[in-house]
Amino acid sequence: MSDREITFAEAIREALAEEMRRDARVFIFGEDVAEAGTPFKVLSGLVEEFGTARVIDTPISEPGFSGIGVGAAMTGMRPVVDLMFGDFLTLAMDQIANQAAKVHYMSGGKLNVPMVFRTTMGATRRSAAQHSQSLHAWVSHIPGLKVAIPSTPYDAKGLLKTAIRDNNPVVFFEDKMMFKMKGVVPTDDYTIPFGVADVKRAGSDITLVATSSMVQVALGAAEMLAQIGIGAEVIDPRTTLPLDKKTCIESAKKTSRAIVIDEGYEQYGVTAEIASVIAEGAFYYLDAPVKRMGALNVPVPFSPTLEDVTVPTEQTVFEMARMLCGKS
Amino acid sequence: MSDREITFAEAIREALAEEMRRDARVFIFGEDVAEAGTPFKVLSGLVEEFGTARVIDTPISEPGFSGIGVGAAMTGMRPVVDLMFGDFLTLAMDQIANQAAKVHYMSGGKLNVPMVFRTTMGATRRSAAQHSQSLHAWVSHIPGLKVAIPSTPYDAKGLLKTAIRDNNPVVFFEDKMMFKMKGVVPTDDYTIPFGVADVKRAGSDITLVATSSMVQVALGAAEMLAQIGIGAEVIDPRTTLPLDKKTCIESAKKTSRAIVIDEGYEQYGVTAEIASVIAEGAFYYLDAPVKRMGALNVPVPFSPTLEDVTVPTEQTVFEMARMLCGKS
Amino acid sequence: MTEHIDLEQSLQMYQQMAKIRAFEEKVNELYKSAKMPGLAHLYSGEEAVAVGVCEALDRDDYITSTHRGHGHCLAKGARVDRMFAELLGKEAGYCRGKGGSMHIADPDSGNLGANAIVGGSMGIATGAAMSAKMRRSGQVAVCFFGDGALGQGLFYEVANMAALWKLPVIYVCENNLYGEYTHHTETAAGEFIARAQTFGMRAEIVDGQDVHAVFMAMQKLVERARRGEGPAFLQCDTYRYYGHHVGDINRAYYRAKEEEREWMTNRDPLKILSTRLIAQKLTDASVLERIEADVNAEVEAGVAFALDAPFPDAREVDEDVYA
Amino acid sequence: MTEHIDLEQSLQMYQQMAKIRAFEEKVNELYKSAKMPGLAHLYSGEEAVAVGVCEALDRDDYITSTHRGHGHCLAKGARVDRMFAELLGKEAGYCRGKGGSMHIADPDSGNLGANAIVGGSMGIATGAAMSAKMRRSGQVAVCFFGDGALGQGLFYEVANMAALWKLPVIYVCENNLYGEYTHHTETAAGEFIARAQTFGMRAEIVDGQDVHAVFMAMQKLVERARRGEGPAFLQCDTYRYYGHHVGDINRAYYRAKEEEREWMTNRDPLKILSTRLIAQKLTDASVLERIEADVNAEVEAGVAFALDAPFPDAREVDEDVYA
Ligand SMILES: Cc1ncc(C[n+]2csc(CCOP(=O)(O)OP(=O)(O)O)c2C)c(N)n1
Ligand SMILES: Cc1ncc(C[n+]2csc(CCOP(=O)(O)OP(=O)(O)O)c2C)c(N)n1
Ligand SMILES: [Mg+2]
Ligand SMILES: [Mg+2]
Repeated sequence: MSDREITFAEAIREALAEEMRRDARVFIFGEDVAEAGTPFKVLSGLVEEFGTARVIDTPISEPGFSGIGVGAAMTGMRPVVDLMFGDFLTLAMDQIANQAAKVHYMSGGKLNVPMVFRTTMGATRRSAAQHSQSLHAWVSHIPGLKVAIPSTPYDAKGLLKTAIRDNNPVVFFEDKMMFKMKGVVPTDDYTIPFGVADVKRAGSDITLVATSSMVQVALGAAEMLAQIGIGAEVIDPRTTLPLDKKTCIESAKKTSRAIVIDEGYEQYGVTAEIASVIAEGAFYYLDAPVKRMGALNVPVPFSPTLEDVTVPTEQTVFEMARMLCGKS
Repeated sequence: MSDREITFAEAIREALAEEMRRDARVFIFGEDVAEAGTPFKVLSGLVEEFGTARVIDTPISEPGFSGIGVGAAMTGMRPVVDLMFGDFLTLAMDQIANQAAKVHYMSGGKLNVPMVFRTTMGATRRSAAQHSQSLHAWVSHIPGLKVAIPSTPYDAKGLLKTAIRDNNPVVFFEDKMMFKMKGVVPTDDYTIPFGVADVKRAGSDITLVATSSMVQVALGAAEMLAQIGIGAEVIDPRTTLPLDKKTCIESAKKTSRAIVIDEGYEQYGVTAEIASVIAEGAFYYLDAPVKRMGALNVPVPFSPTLEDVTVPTEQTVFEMARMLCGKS
Repeated sequence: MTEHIDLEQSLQMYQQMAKIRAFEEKVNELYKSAKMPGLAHLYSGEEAVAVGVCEALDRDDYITSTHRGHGHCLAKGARVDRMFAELLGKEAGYCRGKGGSMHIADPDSGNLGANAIVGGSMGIATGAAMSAKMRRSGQVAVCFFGDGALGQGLFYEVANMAALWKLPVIYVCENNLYGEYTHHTETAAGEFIARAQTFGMRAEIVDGQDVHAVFMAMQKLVERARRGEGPAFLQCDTYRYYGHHVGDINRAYYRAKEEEREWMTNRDPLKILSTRLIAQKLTDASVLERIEADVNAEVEAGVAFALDAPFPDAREVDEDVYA
Repeated sequence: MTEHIDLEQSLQMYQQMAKIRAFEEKVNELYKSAKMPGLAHLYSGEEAVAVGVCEALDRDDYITSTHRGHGHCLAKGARVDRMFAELLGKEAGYCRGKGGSMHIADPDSGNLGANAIVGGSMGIATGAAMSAKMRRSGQVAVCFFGDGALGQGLFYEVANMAALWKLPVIYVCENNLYGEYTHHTETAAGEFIARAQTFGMRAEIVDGQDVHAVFMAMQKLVERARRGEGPAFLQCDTYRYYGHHVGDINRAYYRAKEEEREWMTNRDPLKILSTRLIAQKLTDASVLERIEADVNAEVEAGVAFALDAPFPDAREVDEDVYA
């Protein structure tokens, strides 16, 4: 284990490269994944090492190449499908939710679909309504899928390796704004089990359950809260499906207060599931209602002055937590 | 107002026919909607009255005709798009969630998309995993859409008329198992506002918030609960977006106990939103955690012995309510 | 037509077609006597397509099937008894009762499963071909679908990639003239084969009622695919004798009784083959009758097995969600 | 080529193209000086397509546009100042700052909006044509999209319906050889126009750098459509001078500098038109220079207006979600 720091994008790239070296069945395909290395340059260098037979540029055909991925996965390969923007999940939902997710069950357990749909999420890039959504709630709703949503380079690498080795279809969300974030990542091979939340910061006064980019926001808020004597525990579920209900509930039992923070639309979003799980599981321990902070229920606007108010910030989380703890 | 009884299917058909007579801009299109009147025969007779220029059979092209609907709606028409099975929403999600839902906002309010996506939901028809889903949670997540989910012929007619007159895209869910259900429907023109829940039965011991087919299940359970001295209040939100939070919360404040029952997958489903809204809003009044009863988190199985245990029943709702009320 | 097909193979094809016919008749009975949960889409009348196609395949070649899939399953090698068990929702069924009529999968015979989303398996079949090519396994993949399925944009996306990457996939379009209750002329502009030719793909039309013709056309396309010469499209003109599904009884509003009679009388795939074999004096009626008796017995035994078989235990409901 | 186009119209087209060119140069500057939020996809080099097409339309005819949409908007009649305001996220923008570069809509000039989903507006344009037909308004709808967008299955679904129902829609494919960073030969099998011809649709290829050629081809297709003769497909061969978006600077790994130079030098739409007009002695350089000076002034004034204009108030964020 070294303590070198690499970026989130590098962590993703390393995970892919290592798994491709380990297992000849793994391949990547999607739009501009080869020479261009995706518009985010996350995959730069992979085609040089693995060639165009394993890093494959596709036409702009999200339903088509997603479906091809399903068929390849059913017949001995382990594809990693690249869906450039999470907003394009809309196009591939039939292949993801009606095919990939259901094949194993419908066949009575005979067929497997070991594949990963890598996609992105996150706003504040000034990309407007069709390039800024965080649609992980949709796929988290569908039995048969698994959904990973890492918040650090370390988690990204470990979870992606787990995803690639999993025998089920996994939807893997990377926040576009985190690609350049740095963090310590060991060089040794490691994986992170799905369904195990990580306590990113311990605290005893309030629980902040946060996902993806919102983990940093929660940590920032926790820092501010510490200044006024409130100890916030920050929990990152890391996968929304399976969800580590126990860790969320136990923390809330301990702190007796909780806020759930996520970058998807608030209504019928991930915050609803986690908040209701905590409200039910920690019912007899809670001193205040569980609060939800998702993205504003509006299509993501382009203008900076508008977009910036759609997503929870350190300041808004801090204020909500302070209010919940009865400090003013 | 007469008190004649008609079926749910007839109520839908009447609403369509009356709105088509009232407004020449309204037209219907989708697969086998004309002579066949849809496989469920819900539209029988409409093509005879309005002709094939207004009741239009399409190819099997859900994304295509949904998109055409969006364009027609933006330019002066009021299309009603027929998506035979709710499971096919997967195919049309881009047109629904990225186009129809966002056009008004993205254009700064200049363009409108007055259209209705009529589709179905509901299991226990032995139709297996790709023809049995209730995917209303997905569309309820998306700002810019409205979502109606009627539980009686009366509500179906009134809500559908409201949907057609609304200047926004509305996704309208009809439970396939309810088409033959009878109920009193006035002959006079009436509409039902969106975002207004209906108290289907008053009670003071426990609140059962139920949607679509689950309303009858909740009413059946309420009947059984009455026998053992528990008064259940049954609330039907009627639209999940907008959601009448107030009525749900006020009822739970009064009864201090609540169960939310819905036929979508439980995880990240409609029950999560409503349960967390109640748990937050009625926090200081609740005597027990808010319970959720959705469909089992499995792809819907074909075999009757399996499928029947995936959906809440009068019996399972009764037992949950009895447990919550501390009676055994 | 028959030059290259020996008698044994012809009789094998006759037997497969007769088995499918008998199977579907029994399914209809099961439906009418309310012994089968749900609905089924019968393949009767289209037997020569599935049989002619699958005869040209090896057991480890892949197929993907449709809502009207019983014929594909049987032709690729599935067993009658376990298919009936699946249709009746029994534990002994191919999918442990979880799939039913529209989802029978049998990887042992190369069947990657039927699909209830029209066109839904076009990606899967193309992906199986891509996988075969990557693994250099020499397998081909066949994607069955109906004329109506050409309405789905997915076809054009995957056909383009199959052509670009020369994948060993053959798209078999079962043109039975209707999608549900609508004639294809009302829903499809232009010629079907042009839809594949646009990608530079080899495309042919064949009489889907003549099993020899289907088989021979298919054989060539399979060989091409195995040689790495890329995908193909085979339009098989055919007809379904029954309604869209077993419950579609009154069909007069969308198709004429005379049309049905014409196909059943003059274009029946079993009759066409038997007439030819007898006319060429390659066999006689008694041989064919014996085959029919055999498959009838197999079907009777299969349905009896399935009717007797136990339902899955309710506790199995959450098994098989994840591998 | 110019027989039917009078000088006034030619100069009008020159002016429109020059305006687009100047606009896009300014957008690039705004990006490089970090004054514009987000990115933009420049239309420079493709001006003759938007201008030739839109000159053949009436103001109340519809267009739908793409991520590379500034040229379409301007050609259809949008104002420079309000477009800049939108690109800068200002309240005075066409969408009150909510849409930005990829979503400019201006219903007053028939522009139903740009789309950030590749191919996403193909349904919308087809639906607008269906609406025009139902309302008997005589309007036509034009759907702009790139060569890469033909990868989307949606095209084949709506093209089929447009052909079946003879809708007055014209699909204008801007073939600039690349989708993002990949040449079309790596992603598209067969000929582009075959993709429309398969539905029996009228399809033509035109030199997208010659505004006269585009205009004349388009005029005929628009007339046909207005007469009820149905949809058409017009492939315009063209080239984008800049990268996929303003941030795509190092392009050598996917396209050669020589290729870029060749198009800019020998196939520039402004040069082609000016050379022709001058050679035919219809006008002289000074006239064209005056036009350029005018549009430059308009662009300067527009950008100054936009830079000065206020941002929307944060409280407007939840306005316009519902009508
Ligand atoms: C995506 C989708 N749309 C609609 C349906 C409903 N549906 C089932 S079968 C069918 C007709 C299919 O026609 P075709 O492809 O010609 O096959 P055939 O039934 O004639 O064999 C339709 C519309 C479906 N199952 N999936
Ligand atoms: C559905 C979808 N997939 C991918 C993208 C990302 N993307 C934006 S532009 C583009 C290339 C489009 O190429 P083309 O249609 O030829 O238009 P051009 O940029 O060349 O004008 C891609 C892949 C997108 N916006 N939408
Ligand atoms: Mg058919
Ligand atoms: Mg291009």
